[in-house]
Amino acid sequence: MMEPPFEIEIPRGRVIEVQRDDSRVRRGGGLLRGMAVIWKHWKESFRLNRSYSQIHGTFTIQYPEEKPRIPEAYRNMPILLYDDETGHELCTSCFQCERICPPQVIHMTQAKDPATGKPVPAVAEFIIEYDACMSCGFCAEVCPFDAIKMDHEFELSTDDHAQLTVHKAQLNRPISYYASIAPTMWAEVRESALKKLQGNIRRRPDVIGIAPHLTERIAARRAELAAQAAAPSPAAEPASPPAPSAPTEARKLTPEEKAAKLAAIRAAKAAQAGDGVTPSAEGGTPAEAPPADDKAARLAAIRAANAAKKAAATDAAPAATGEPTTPTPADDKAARLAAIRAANAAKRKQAADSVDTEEGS
Amino acid sequence: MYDILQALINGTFGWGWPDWLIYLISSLVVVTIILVVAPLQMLFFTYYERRVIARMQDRIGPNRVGPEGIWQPIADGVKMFTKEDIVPEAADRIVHFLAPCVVVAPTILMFAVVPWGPGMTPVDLPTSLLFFFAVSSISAVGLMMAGWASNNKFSLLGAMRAVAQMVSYEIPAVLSLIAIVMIVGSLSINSIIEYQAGLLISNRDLPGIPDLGLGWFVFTPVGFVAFIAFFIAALAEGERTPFDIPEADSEIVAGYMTEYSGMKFGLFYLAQYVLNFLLCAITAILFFGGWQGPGVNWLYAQAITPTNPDGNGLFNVLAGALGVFYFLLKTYIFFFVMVWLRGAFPRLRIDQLMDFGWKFLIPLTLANLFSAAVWVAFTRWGAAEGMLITVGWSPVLRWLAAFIITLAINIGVYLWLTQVYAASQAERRRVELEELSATL
Amino acid sequence: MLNAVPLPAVLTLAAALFCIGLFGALSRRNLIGVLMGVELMLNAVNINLVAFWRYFEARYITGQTFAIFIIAVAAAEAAVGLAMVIAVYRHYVTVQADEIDRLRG
Amino acid sequence: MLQTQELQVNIGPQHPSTHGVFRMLVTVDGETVVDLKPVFGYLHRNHEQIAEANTYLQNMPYTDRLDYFNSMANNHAYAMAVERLAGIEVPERAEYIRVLMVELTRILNHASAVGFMINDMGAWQTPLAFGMREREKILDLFEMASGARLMCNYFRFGGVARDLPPEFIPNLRELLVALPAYIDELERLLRDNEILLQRAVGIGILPREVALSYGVTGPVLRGSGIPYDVRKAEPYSVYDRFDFDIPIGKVGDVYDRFLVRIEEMRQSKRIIEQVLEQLPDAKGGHINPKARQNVRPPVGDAYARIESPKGELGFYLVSDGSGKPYRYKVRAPSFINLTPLADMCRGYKVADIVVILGSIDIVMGEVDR
Amino acid sequence: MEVVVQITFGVIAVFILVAAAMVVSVRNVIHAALWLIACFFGVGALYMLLEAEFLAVVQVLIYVGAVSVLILFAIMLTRQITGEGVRQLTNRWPVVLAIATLLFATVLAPTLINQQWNVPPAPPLGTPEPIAGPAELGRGFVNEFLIQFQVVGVLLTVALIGAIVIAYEERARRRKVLTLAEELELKRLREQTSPTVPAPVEAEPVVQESRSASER
Repeated sequence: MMEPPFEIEIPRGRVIEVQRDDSRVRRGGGLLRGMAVIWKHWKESFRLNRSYSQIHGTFTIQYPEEKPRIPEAYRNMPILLYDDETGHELCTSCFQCERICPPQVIHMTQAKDPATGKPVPAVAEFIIEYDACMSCGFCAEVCPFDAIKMDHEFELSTDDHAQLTVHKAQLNRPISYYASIAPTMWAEVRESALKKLQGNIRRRPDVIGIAPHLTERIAARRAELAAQAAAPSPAAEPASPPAPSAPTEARKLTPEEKAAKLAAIRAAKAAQAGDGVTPSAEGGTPAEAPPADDKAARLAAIRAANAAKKAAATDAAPAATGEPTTPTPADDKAARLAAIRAANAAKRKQAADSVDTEEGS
Repeated sequence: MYDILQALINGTFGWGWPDWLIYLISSLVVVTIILVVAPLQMLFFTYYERRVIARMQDRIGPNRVGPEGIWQPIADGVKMFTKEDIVPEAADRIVHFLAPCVVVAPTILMFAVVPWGPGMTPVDLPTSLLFFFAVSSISAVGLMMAGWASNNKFSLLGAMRAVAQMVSYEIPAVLSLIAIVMIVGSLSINSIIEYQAGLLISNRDLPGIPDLGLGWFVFTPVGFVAFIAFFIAALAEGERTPFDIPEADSEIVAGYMTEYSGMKFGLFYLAQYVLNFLLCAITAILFFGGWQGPGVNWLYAQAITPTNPDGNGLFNVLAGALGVFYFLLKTYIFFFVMVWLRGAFPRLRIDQLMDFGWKFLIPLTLANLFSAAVWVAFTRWGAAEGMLITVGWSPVLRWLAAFIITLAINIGVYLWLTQVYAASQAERRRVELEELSATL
Repeated sequence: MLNAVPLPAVLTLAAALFCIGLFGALSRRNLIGVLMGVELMLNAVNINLVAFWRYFEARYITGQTFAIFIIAVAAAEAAVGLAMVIAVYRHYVTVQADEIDRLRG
Repeated sequence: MLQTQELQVNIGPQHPSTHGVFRMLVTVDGETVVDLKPVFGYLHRNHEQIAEANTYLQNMPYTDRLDYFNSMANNHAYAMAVERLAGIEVPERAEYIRVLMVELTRILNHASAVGFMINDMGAWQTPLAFGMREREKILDLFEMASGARLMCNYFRFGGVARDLPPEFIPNLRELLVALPAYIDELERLLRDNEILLQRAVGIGILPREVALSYGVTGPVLRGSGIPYDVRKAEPYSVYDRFDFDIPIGKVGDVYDRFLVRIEEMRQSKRIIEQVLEQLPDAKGGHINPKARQNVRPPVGDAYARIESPKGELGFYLVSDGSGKPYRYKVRAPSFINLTPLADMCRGYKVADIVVILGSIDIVMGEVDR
Repeated sequence: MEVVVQITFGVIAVFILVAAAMVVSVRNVIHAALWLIACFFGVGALYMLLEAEFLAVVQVLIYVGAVSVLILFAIMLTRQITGEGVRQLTNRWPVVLAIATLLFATVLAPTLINQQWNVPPAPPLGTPEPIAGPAELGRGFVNEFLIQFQVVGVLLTVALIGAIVIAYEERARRRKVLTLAEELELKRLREQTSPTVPAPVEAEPVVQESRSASER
């Protein structure tokens, strides 16, 4: 059997016959050599090794304490992105992902303008069945608005099957989160994504298209402001509870909103600086009361009035519930002042362009 | 134990208790110790094996329960206890229940003759070695019962394989022991251990060798071959890789344990690991001096013993502790080797296993028996026994002659046997082919 | 032992065992059952031998030697007997003694 | 043993060594196998029918699930089939990346296949653990490139989904240092191991003519001594630019298949080194920018085959001009390599069945589809 | 102390007899074999009580470890495992029972009990009685009982060989399942029609062919 190894030449290579060498009398040397290999592994295993170029040492990652190194491109489950600054979701419900999804686990409904009933480039509800999702990443690849991305979170185990049908509220992640897990991949698309977002925000009325957990807060705040605006007539009723938690929560609003609210508060404060009746809930604002800033206050008032108007006109539900019950945190004078200013501003601005564009720019 | 208690109670305290009471107390203490130690060894071994083999595979092994996972076996035990005990519908219930007991009982019984340290033999039988192997053969019956009572083809097949393997490999195991027994001239495990005092050379073979407790049999050609043969046979008896055919999960699921669950399964596991411990222990005792080691004999000479009742009890403790340390160290090293083999090798097929046992190991041990006879003749016999050649030789020369001759015999036999074994397999293939062509 | 249990007691035990074995060997249909009866009888004989050895001449080995020879013979008998049982089974596909009634192969 | 009656034993479908839900109805005479009926279909998931209801692109992740060890190879075959159907050009860099990925797949497949085979022989996981260690490193690389370890879904029509990340090549170079060490060590551990020789030499012989008549491919065919490799026989992609050898066996037994796999790992490593030398450094060259992913190929059919680690993997597609394949057929190597199992096992012992099955290296996902 | 011994003896005796009775009376052959093992154990214990340690150990080693396993093996190989529904006793078992009982009741027991045994008096308590141990036995085997010892050895060897010969199934009668390679080999040999020249190694032709195939 011990022939010279057989081989012939073929284009760019050879056909080689494996060397069997199985007819030799064996005396246990192969066993000892195998044991030596194992011994070396045992000896070296007390050293931790993470290098790709070595074959000895322990490679174990002690999982819960130590997380595995996850590359940027890693894809597990899809998530939806929203803009940190405005709270607007990037998704426009173009249905591309729903169409491409091989296991058909993405479901969405497009938002409609309640006033006109026309579709708005935003998504009303977005459901992904995580349990059937195969993590192929086509949805993220195909999305023209970079609204759907693949998450790195993999600890999704649960004992509740229903939890794996994930709705929009749980799918939403801020852009900053995605930028932190996949910096270069986000950097590649950032420009175009944000540009497209701006275009879409313009076509979204009211809170449509804002991440739901923000929407509620925004709506609450707007209702509150609207109540403030509507306060002049029933101003006599004093508010029994001074201020609900809504304004504090609203502190987590996007900077824009925050600025507006801050301005309103400051305006109110400035209007009745001497009274010293500062609503306790607004203690979160910087302690030093800034000088009355007319412009800011006006801006706030404009926004409030705008919101109030819109709320009264179109979005009846939150307004209706919000208006009568929402207590006015400021006192009479401030409310009146704000209302008057709001009314003025509203009158003035109504002729001009849309308020949103001015505010946005 | 009896001596110490006797010295302590009647000597130190002077209470004058009757003999039988002391005897009873010492027996109870010993039994308790054994019944506690045996399962503890098993628990430790499962942990030890998993950790070591994990390291061999570049893993870490169980390290979650307790520091470095040391309570893992306890957790496993709790799991075993709380599992449902399932008995198959078609099983023979009584036999199915009895089988694990019959398997466990002998392994515990075998502890009775294992010396842990100087003067620390639970029962010092004059036939203890024979007892050890006699009792170990009982568990084959238990396996048979388990395999048959489960009423499952895989179980029965596994049990038959296990029993066939145990019975066949008992022969080379005992044959390799007989070589040692011939040299020592006693079946008592204690005298075998005592024989291994010395330094590389037993001071019974060559008087005048300083006693460091290192005159192990493994340093002689006879002992070395016996050790290799015995260890291989022990692997087969303990159903360890590469002879773990009875529970070859890639072939017959879990062998005779297939239909067992819960604590009964745990008992099989217990029996297996305790048996492994005992086999490692007996290997250490027979070929590596058991508790022999530097210092033990010196300490023990000053302790309370039947021959030296005025000794100091402290030295009993010291010698015992040192002896137990040496003994367990050796045992654990052998278990490490078992795990090492498990990490390195695949398993043999049942017919190859039988071939190896009958056609290789048994001839090898038989030849080794001859070597042992030569050894005894050269080192001990004189003119009276008919060994006229060695008359007038100095002990060193006799020892050297014995060493060289046995070494030559054993190496020659080994080389010849490997040749013959390989040739026999090729021959069988050839014969089959010839028959094939004859059927034309 | 010597003082506590009289020799006839041990011998009677052996005799009883022998008779039971005899019954088994003669009445069992199964060949293996017959062999088991024979094993019982051999054990009974062994008990006798050991008892005599112990009670009469414990310092000599004759009794034990006999017993050991008998054990060896019994082992040989078992091996050959069971091999025959298997050969018979292979041929007749039964191990019931009274069903094996063909002389032709 | 002494038994002479035949006995029917069911190995599987739930059995530790059937590599999935696979059942073998074995008739044994004592310990000798008289007959064996492979029963499969327990993992049937209607793959081809589903594929005909999906668009071409949607099928790409489904091909991952065929042979879940070699998703990259499956992707390659499928992508090639669609590209042929729709006439899509593939840029050079993309071809090189594809070859790189498929050869890495081959290494990881063979590493685990050898490990599993030795496991079936009764080794307590050690060769498998070593193989898995190397496999993990390769999977890390896959994860870097494609985002997933197993179900890579990396190939697109006209290229690959995204370019190699910058950390990919350095890591791969490190891995190439480890691979020869690993393969040498595996050989040292097993090649001369007497026990392995006993279990593998002369076991499960598949003679040359029988192998041909069954149409087996891959290492099983080469183990039987037939130097057939699609990479050489019909060089696709850029395989005609690499030097590599085709190892073949002598006898066609388990040992030959084992040795062929080990040698193929070496050759794959050679190819990868050549890929790294020749890889064109064109940014954005990973995909043909003109290639549309939602292809609507013209009416016609196409067949593309590659040398997957398990054998010749082919995809046959018929287009009716719509966005979905009219007919979609997979020529799965595992399935075809499994068909001679009964003949290979006959006459051997029961314990050899699992070893022979392990040496064929099947994946039930591909067998049952 | 004597009471303890008597109780022990009684327990062992009852155990042996019950086990033996079960051996001959239970239907299930496996159960009978297991009872037989129990009986062997009882006998071993009796040897221990009779201070024949070596014999007790040998009893366990050979009877329990070897003979009973052999019996169990034989039962399992003959495949009539349980024997449920099969008559286990012959038709004439009452006769046999009567004979056995009569033998015991009228011949053996009365003789044994009434016989005056000249048992040498036991030595006074405390003086150790010399009892032959394994060393003496060994010496006996190579001195006085050498011939017998060797005869037993020959007997065992003969029995071993005999058992193998009896139970051995001739290869010609054994069903040989050809492997694929062997089948092809056979075909090839048939075609060659020169059966005098056996192929040297089973795999050789394959190698040859593969070579020619690849050279093509």
